[in-house]
Amino acid sequence: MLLNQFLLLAAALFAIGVYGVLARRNGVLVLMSIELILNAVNINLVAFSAVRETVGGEIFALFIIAVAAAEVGVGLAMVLLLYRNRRSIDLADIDQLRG
Amino acid sequence: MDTVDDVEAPTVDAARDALVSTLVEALGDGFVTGEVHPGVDVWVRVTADSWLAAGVALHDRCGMSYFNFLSAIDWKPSPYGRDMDAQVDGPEVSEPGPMEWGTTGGETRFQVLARVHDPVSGLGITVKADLPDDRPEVDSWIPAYAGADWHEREAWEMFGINFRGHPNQVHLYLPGAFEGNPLRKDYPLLARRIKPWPGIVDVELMPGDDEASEEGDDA
Amino acid sequence: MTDTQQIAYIAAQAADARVNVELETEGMTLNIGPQHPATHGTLRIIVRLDGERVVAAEPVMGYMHRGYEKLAEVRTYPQVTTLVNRIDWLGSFANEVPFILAAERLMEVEAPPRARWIRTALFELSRIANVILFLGDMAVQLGAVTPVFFAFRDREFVLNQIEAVTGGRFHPNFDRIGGLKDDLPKGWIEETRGVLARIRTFCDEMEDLVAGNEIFEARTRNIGVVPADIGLAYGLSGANIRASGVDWDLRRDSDMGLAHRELDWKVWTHPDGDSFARYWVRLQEVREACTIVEQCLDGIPSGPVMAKVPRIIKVPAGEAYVETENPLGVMGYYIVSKGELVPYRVKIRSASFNNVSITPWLLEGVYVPDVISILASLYFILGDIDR
Amino acid sequence: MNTLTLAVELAHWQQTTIRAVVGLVAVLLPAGTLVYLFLFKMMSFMQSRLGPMEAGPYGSLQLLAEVGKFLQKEDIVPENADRIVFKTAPFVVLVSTFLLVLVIPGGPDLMFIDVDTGIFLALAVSSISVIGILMAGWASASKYSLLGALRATGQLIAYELPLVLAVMGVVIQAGTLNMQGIVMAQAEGEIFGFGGIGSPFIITQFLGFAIFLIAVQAELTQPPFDMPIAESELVTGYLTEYSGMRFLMFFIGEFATAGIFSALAATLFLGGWYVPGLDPTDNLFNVIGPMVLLGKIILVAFLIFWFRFTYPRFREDQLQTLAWKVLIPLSLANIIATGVLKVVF
Amino acid sequence: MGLVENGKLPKPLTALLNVSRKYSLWVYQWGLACCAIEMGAAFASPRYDVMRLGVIPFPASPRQADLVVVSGTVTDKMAPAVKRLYEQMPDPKYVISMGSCANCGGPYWDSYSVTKGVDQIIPVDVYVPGCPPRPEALLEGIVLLQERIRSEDMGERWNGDPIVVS
Amino acid sequence: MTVLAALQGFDSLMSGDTVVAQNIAFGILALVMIVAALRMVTTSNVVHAALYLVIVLAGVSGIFILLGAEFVGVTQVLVYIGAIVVLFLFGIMLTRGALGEDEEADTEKRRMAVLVGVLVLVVTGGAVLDSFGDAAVNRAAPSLTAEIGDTIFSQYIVPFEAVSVLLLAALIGAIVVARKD
Amino acid sequence: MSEFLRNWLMIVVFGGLAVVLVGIFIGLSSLLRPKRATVQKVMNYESGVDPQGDRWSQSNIRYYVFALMFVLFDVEAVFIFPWAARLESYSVFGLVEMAIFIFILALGLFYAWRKRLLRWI
Repeated sequence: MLLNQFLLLAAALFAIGVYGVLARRNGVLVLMSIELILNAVNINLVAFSAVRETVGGEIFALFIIAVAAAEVGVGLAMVLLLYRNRRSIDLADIDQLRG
Repeated sequence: MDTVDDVEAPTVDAARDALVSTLVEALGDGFVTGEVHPGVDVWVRVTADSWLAAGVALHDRCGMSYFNFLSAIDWKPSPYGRDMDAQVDGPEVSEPGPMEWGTTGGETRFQVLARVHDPVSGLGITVKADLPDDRPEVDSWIPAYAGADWHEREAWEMFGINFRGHPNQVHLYLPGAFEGNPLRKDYPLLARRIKPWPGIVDVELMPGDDEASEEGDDA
Repeated sequence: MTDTQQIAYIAAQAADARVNVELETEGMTLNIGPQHPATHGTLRIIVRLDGERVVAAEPVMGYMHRGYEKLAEVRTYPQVTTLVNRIDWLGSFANEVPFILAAERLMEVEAPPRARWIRTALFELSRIANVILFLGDMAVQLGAVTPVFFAFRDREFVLNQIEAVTGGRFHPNFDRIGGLKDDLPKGWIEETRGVLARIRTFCDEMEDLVAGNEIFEARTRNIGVVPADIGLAYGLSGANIRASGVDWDLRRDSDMGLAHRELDWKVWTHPDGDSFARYWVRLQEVREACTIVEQCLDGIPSGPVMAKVPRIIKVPAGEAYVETENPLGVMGYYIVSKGELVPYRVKIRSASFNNVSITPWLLEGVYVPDVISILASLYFILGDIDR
Repeated sequence: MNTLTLAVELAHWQQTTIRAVVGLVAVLLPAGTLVYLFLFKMMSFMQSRLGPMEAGPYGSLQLLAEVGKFLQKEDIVPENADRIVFKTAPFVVLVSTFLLVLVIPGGPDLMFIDVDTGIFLALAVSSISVIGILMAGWASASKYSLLGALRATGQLIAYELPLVLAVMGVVIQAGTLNMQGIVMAQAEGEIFGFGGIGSPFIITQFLGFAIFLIAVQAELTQPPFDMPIAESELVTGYLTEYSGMRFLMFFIGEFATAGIFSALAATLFLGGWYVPGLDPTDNLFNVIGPMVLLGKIILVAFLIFWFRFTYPRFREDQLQTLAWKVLIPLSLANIIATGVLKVVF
Repeated sequence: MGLVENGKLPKPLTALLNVSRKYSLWVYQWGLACCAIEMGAAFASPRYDVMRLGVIPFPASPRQADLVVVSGTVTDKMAPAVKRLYEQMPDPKYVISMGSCANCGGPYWDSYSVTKGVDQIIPVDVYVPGCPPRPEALLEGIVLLQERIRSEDMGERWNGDPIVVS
Repeated sequence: MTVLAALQGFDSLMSGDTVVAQNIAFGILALVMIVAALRMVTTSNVVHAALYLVIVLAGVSGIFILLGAEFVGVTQVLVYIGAIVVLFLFGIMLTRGALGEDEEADTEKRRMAVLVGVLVLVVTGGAVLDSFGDAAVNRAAPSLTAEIGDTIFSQYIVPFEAVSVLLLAALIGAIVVARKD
Repeated sequence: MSEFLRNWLMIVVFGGLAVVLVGIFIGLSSLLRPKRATVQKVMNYESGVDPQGDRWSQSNIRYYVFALMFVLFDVEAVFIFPWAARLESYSVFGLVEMAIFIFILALGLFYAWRKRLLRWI
């Protein structure tokens, strides 16, 4: 297996995630797309780790998973707050929250 | 033969008499009549207008904190005659007989009655009120006894009596589309109009009656 | 419940309510019934929920409404007992008694002493047959499947005894105006003693298995608290009101026309008014019923079981209301007679109707699982609600 | 790795096939045994009844009748339901069950897989079933289902934690995540110098065992933790709309999972396939190991079902209180305590 | 698809399927009136123990049930619900009408609110008479139903004439 | 017998011996993941999106295994599939409005997004191809849990503790946010 | 590495096995079972009456807090596992580090506890 395979796969997931973040207005879906991006990063880290035959990358992947958990937790809480205040989770409405 | 007469029945019932006099005092003109069966029970009749006042007085002044039931009686006999032996009557409608009232009498077709208790002394009292014929309605008892809610719905459904101030006067038992007030005497039991009542012969042997004395059995 | 407990409970509830307001979300409507394992048949309760908290509960009845009051107007007096047997179908014999007593009062007939004592024994036996099913069923509603099997097992013995006397295991139709249909069969008294011993064992079993279970206590203590005044205003009766601390039992406090006042027994009350109290009071009442039946068995006087009454029963005109302390609570019949073969009007005051009428008040603010335990602890029978 | 010694002459595909067949048996046999032995017979005996008697001797063919019946039953998909998700949900639940059985060793050489992460893998795949349940409840579009699924999820996640944390004590003592390693540690270990019975962790980790069993009970949604499918409240919870074969799949999944969790508990705390007094590397265990394990499974399952038939159910908030305020702090304390003891001794 | 429905199944297999249906009748917990208690006694009382016959009273919802015992008075208000709950059971399904009320209205034959017989709204396989029938009678009814299932031809059930109960 | 022979032929594949087998596995995984990811960002039903996310995450876990990172792979299942997806599903079920169809994003926005996505893909892909032309992954042995533990508790002890603080902060933050009116 | 991957292939096989088993059962059943959908039959079950209200009804937001806590503790468990397996070699140092780790996360639990959020419903 070539390293490139994994990196390209990660790049594809990353691109799809970017598309999701930009195109969707549903807050939950945007968060899911962010998860895609984080996973793409994880694939990269583990792949590099495998190439170098160390575990450093894997441990970073673990940390990223932990960070992702925290991120989803806070992110969803914000989406819920948005929903409670506006009865909608369309991120386009967020503008109106300013000021 | 034992009858209640043999039991030492008090001829004066102070507690129940006091109850009646309290009500007389509380209701004034609203009080129509009262009847005490010493040692057994007590009835009073009030006017429809002081119906709620009677409830409040019973609850607050007589210690009758226990709500027993609320219902009504239709005193106008059935136009179908005696429903019991329907095969005699056939489907034709006859002019109902004259109205006869029971204890404490009455004046109109519908009489609403309620019964409350005093859990401490154990006394109970039945309160009645005559409702106007043209417009059978009366105040709701819910302010006095919260438990009257469902009983009034039942009375509304079964007799078509309107309770003023009832928050939710809708069908209780019957489907929403049901028409008529089943417990009014002029509400026919259709099955009986089609088919005679099979249980018309209703005599059964009593213990002690021997077979020999059977010949006199009739329907 | 002591005052401090009460205050702590109220405080906890209030704090809870506050948090719920902060986290407010939209509600949903849930139908419990008419077909639902929790409703003992066909009661339907529409609950509006916020999360799992009940905002409003609206019982819908009538799925079992069979029109007793109308039908009683077209049945002769002896035929009416056949109908009223089926109101509270678990303790059928007890249903007949107040009706017969009311008719007797109007006819000014009194049953002979032996009949009164046998009535009392059967009355209490049907209480046992009724309430022990509750003792098992309450556990089922809370998720423990086994106790109800024990209840059904031991109930069979009681039914056997009732059947031995009346010939009917379920709906005896044994009571007559002026007495009873028959005398006791031979050997019945001894057999019944054995059954009572069994029932006492069953009660001990339930006390261990159900009332003594920590989870059962956690599920029922301080749940569905009925204060005495509210309970009285709604007309709760029987064990439901005695569990709220009201010391009132018609068997002792009024002359029902049965032999209870000549016997030595105790009325149990419980100060808490919660689901557990209702269970506990019923458990004690079964034991007390055993005591009553035993004393009846010891003291049944000899003599006839039937007074002289006319062959064709026409009840004199008049009105009478008689109520007795039935297994489910106070059951009364308001009979209006016009001196005919049939009653002019029979108002049936059934215990469960009043007992359940408190549910909209009681269920407000509780959680869905508590709806079940509260309903179960109120112990109603559909026939007794809907009639 | 010594997994292959028994089957050394077989090609890989043959081994794979054999393992697949054995896996089927390992999932279905305990499931069937538990249903018949406990759900039908033991429950009936506890209630002084007989249970199924007519289908086969002592009702032993009852299970076949059930399967045959469910095969013919109509499969109803409610019109409001999300059809695809509704139909996929039983697959997800059973996949979780089948993956769970993988890590359990049946003898010194009898293993489906021998992975480094062992018990960690088992706990991870067991959490997949949550998704299946949420799918089932959500897709049914019924209130009972949704409420049941929410409760089920709340419960499963709350008790997943004590489950995971209770295992930690065992891992600390055994010094490995590998299931075979854990069995070996129990077989070869000794308690304060006494090695006569090995060192089944139920003795040293009794708290862990208790927490594990309680959590298993909750994970299986059995009384006293059966609120998600509480009959008297939510009809059958997330299963309310399922009929026919799909319902049977959930049913099988439930009891297979019960069997496998019992096997996990037996392996982690009771020494798995090992019986004291024999050499754990003896080839004999490759023969009697699975039977010993099945015996221990039945022992643990007996405990589980005993509670199931006797206890009333908790209320949802009491259950959560138990998990978050009692079991999780306890198991965290257990970890630290075990760690301290391990380091000190 | 629907081999049974088209009657394309070989005989021995049909027999096997019939036997399995016979011994696995999941009946759902639903009582209507007085008879429900006698039904409960048949289900739950150790003396009768209907589970011996393979009648399993587990399911609480109609979706998993094969058999419904209509135990008691069906009122006009309840009738639509009875009908719907019957409809919501998956095929093949069976109905036992238990007690006089469910059979014909029983003692409430002249009531204004009682449906005179549940067979007016759903097809009934076995009638059990009595008011209420003793649990033994219900057991007998179940055995009769099992005999019928044993010799049933499913193709006929789906495509043949409506079933007439003898 | 021919079937047997054919199976024999597959044997080397199934045994995981050859790089070919790994490549096939990778191919399948990658295909499934990309399709699922695409469906996820385009489906209009949010719950379906979450379920597609499960497939992607399982695929990622498979990729980790393929790379010999067993512990991370299992963690992926435990945390992502077992926990984070559940969190998502909870979030979805608590926001009723989102359960129906997602509002149609304006095509303008969508077109822009596609453009950016493709751009990102081209740039990163090009960079990757350019920098790691033919570096091969052929790990001799999978990484063991013990190694991971050892490394965390020697080199990465500070980030390890930091993670706990981060999680605490996230919990408190989420509670504060969710409760605030 | 190949031994390792072969092990993991079994996981795929078993997952497939489950799918195939369910598929076979349901497929077999679809051969035998009748299909007789009626309007009432495919209606949602609601105790025998018409379904009322919104079908996608949702519940209290507090459930979310539980899910969140679960996620965080799950992450914690991930870090405890490798520690537990190798505790002997980390000795006191590892023990202290982990005690701090657990303590900090337990703080979160207590925070939620204090805020009265650990109350389902």
